Amino acid sequence: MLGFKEIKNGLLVSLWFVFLTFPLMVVKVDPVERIVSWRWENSIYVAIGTFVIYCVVKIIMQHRTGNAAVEKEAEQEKESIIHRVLASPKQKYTLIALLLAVAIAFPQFSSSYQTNVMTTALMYVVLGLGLNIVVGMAGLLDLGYVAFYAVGAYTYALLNHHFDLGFWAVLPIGGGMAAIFGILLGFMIVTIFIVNRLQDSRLGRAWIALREDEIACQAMGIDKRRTKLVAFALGAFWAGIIGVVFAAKTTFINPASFTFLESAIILAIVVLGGMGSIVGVILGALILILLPEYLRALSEYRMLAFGAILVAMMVFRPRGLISNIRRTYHSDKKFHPPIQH
Amino acid sequence: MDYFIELFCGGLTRGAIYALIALGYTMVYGIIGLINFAHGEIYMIGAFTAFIVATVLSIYGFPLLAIVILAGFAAVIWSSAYGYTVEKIAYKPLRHAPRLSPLISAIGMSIFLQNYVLLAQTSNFLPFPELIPEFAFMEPIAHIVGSTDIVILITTAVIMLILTVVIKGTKVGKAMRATSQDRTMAMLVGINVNRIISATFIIGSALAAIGGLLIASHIGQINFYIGFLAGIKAFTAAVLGGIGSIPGAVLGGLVLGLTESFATGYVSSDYEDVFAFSLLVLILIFKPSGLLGKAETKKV
Amino acid sequence: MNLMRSKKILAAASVLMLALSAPVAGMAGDTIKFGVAGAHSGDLASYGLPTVNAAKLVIDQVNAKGGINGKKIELLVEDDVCKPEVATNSATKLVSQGAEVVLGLICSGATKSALPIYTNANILVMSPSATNPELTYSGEYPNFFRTIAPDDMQAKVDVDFALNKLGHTKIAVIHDKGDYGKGFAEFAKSFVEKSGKAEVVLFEGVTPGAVDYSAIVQKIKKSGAQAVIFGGYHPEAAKIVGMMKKKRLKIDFLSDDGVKDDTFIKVAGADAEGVYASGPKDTTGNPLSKAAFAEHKKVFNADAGAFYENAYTAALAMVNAIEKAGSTDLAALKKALQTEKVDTPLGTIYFDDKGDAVGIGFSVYQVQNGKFVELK
Amino acid sequence: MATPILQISGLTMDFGGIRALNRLDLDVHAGEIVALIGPNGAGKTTFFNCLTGIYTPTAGEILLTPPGSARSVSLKGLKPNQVTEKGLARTFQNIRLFSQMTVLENVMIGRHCRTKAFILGAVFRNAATRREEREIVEMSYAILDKVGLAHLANEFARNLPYGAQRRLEIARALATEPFLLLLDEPAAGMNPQETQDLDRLIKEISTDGHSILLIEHDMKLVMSLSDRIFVMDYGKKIAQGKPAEIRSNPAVIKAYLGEDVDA
Repeated sequence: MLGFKEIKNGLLVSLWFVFLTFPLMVVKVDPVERIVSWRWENSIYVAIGTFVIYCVVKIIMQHRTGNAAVEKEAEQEKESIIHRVLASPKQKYTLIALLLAVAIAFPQFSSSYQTNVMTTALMYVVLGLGLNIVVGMAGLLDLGYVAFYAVGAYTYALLNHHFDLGFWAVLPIGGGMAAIFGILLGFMIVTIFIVNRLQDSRLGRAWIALREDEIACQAMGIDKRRTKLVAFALGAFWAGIIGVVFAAKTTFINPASFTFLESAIILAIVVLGGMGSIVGVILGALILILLPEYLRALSEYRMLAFGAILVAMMVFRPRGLISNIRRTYHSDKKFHPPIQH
Repeated sequence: MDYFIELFCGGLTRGAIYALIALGYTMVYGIIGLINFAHGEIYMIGAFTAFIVATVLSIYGFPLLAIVILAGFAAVIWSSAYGYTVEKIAYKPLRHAPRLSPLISAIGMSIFLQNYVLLAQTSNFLPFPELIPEFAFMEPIAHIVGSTDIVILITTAVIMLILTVVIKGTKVGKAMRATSQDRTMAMLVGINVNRIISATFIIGSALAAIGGLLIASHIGQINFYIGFLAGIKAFTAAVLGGIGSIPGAVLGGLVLGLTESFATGYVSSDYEDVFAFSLLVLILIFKPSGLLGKAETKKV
Repeated sequence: MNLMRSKKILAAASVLMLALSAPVAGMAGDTIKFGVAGAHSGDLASYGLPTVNAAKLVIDQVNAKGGINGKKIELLVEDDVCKPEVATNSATKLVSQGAEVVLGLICSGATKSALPIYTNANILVMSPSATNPELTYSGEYPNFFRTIAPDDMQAKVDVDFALNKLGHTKIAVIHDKGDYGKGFAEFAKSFVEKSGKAEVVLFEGVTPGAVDYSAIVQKIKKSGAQAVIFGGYHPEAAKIVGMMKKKRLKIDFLSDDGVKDDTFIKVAGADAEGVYASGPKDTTGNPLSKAAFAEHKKVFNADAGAFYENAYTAALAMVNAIEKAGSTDLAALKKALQTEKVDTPLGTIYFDDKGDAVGIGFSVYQVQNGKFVELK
Repeated sequence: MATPILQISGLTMDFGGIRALNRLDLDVHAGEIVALIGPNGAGKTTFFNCLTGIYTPTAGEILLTPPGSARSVSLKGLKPNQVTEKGLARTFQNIRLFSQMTVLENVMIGRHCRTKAFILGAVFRNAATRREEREIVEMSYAILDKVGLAHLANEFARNLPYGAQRRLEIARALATEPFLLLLDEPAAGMNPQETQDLDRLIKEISTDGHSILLIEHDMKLVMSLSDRIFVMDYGKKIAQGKPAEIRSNPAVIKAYLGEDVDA
């Protein structure tokens, strides 16, 4: 539990926050009517809120250091289950079949609003997986990812506008929503499949090595520039494809949909999930996209909460939700026993 | 020729503001290698605090000089306090985390602060009081360069000078330079690195607050979103000049401001940003570390 | 897994899903479901929230009188933040909840993206504020109506005023690069060019939120323009007039409905004096308008905001059409809207076959002593 | 006498105004173990960096001649990865393993420049790619077995003890199939037992047909391993010869013990 020292610190911290938030939270002026309103009650809320949050964080931290060992073990257990499913081909295909079944069933049993929200989430899963190649695997910072997404969307929109590519035009309407959802789900599975294979390939290893240590990586005979370019190109490829789907889905695009915030959200998906981890990216996308959508009940506090959650996640789990697991290989041959000293 | 001078002065003013904000980016990057995305929001909070204090004081009938001084003072104090707190909450626990984690944390902080101001105050644009009066002796050339332009340029120049003295001459400045070169080594020679990092955030935030106050009284309005575009532009300026380099940030800001001004004046304001960012790409192709940035020496 | 095979499975699955999912039909229940869509949060919330209030007031009145043909009206409110991609979400949500008519869609961009969903579901949509001409002129959306005049009408009013009343021959047209502002500016440019009386000496877009506008103001000065026509919203307009004053550029400034907002006068202060802006005709003499505003003040204890009257008018027209048509069937509603005149805060109106309201138009206002004054 | 596999002449490297390497000449013959010694800051690691393409030397020539071949290639101006492709691999003084990868994967990375599979191969995993992957795994295991780390193959590299990390660096370099191996202070931080194991390992590698050029401070190890020794100080070569000659060279003693040695 909390000792006297923590309580005292908590009070000091809340005092600091009362000071910090004073001009913005307490004073409100109407410069035209020339009226000043003093909202002193806000100070009290800030003080109490800060103190409570401080205590909760402290208690969690105490709890954490106490149970660190146990928790770590439990975590490894949990992660190895996910990993085992992905590693074993039989279970993987069962999972894929299951997902396909969900894809067909989901639009039938839920409202088209739900389908639409899930479609958006799936788009971000694929975007995240694409950026994961660049950021997660190759360790390159890419803040302009959304540009490739925009290129895809505009390419489709312009082709559609000038050449009237009719097929996709029917998709967004009515039943098409379900079809887009299904196609996206299928596409997501193909993406996972490809990214999974890339991750354990010669190329994937080169990316990860590049992320870990550029100089050592070059010393191992890996062409730095070429490897980076391939990572960028592959990532951009996925963004472009999703851009096309996006344009087909909304039927109307303008630059407002391709802002820096969009890039930041996709980047957040990759980092939040755990850099380089496929399961992590899926989880990250679902959380970051579904959270604001369902937080809509909180309407105006939605983005505030979103920002706070991003910070909290990074502070408490800087390596992301799911840490990356490397594939293990085995040889049939027998080896010398380790040197004993 | 008049037209050229007009554009030049306008560009210089704009560049000076970019430079003030860019310094915060560059100092923080120099010392902990982080792109502090929340810096634009610190600038916005500075402008907002100045707005609140100045308006309250003018309602209570204070004289203009007192308003300017107190509003400036408050903006600096609170912006610094926010900068300090943001570092303690969002970046300090992430000192040893993977490179991208503090970046996400910074983006989260930026979103949070924007919406915090939106909720605590308003989403509407607000009229910012005219803190810099029109000087009578400036009237003959007011159509070319106004009083606010002059005040902004002089203030920026003075601040740069003070900053240079602080960095070059004082103990804190030396400790900052040492920390930015090698954090572990600085720690070993007895520098309290955490305190130096805090100091960097405080100085950077104070500069942004002054920038916020100056530009807000120049254009006469603010809202919670002004930090975003200013932040992106200032960040561009910092990269242009060589991120991590203090003179680089100033040069980058001025180059960017002038480029934008001339692009609007001689080509079209539709392409203002295109020119600005093409310039950035061009400079980075020929000098990847920016105008005054030092090429990174690999330690093997 | 063989990739070819998986592709086939995928294709089959998508075909199957296409076949299985029929469009969701409007459900006939014991209430009439009345949707309201628009920006209710975010930075454009101030344009969307008054519409929600207007709908609430009109519907409460109707319900208090026992509803329409014995059916009460139920309100379904959906936020789209004025973003195209969110607007499709809100649209599908409203359609799946069984909305029978929809009041709203505040921004033209969001309207464009969401309309196909409503069109396909045969749901009447009436906007109080979407002014993009294409929405009615294109004929693609037979279910779309509006109680605001399209952008080109506004541009025409502004240009006529600048050329004929003020007698200017050199015009600079500036916009904020947005859908609304740029659209308005392009219409203004083409009307000036077509008039043969004046020329456009400068046509440019500015970046909203840019640190300052001194360069563009200097450029306007150099162009020798006698007046600026600006397409966009009030924050940029306030910055430009402020900078014009700073740079001692004394020429007329004309703008659109995005500027004809009291916030513009608040923010621009003394610089706003003399600025012209077009906006919907003044209705303060109309008793229905007075009543609508008084009601808002009484119920919400606040002044009504942007597009409140348009929304109130739209809600009245919709309710009236439902009553006269006796159903929410689109064809019947359309017929009622085009033939039945209705008294509203904006005057007595009906709709033409494209979906624009007849009887609603624009006037030019000028800021005089801190107030927008209609110039007759 | 056959052409040396590595022949360096007049190698000079300037950093701004500082001359880190001054007209250095050095050669390594096939099958040799050559040591490069000198006090701290003598420029030994800079020399390695010039050789392996991390720095581009200001002047001089570096010629590499594969054993049994008559054609020499210049390494000057090549990128690090191209140098490795030509058959020259290195380890690092401050360990630079890929810490988030397994021990085996670290070695597998070394096979990169000797294998071909690319995007399509990774996605479709055709027969050729599968065969290549199998070969990479088998060969990497064999190399790990040689350095005595096979039992730790699936551990993360960061979890290995220090001595094992040093050996893993060697294994990783061996995986690129070099005919000349550059070792930068391989024994640094090792205990006597580990150093002894290392001595044996380096001799084994040499017997396998790799030539070796090493930087080392542990004189016992240097004397035991080397066929020839080069001594550097202040960027210049001050002596060269067999271990016994170097041991008694006054210039070397002076460099190591300072100016006062004769006084």
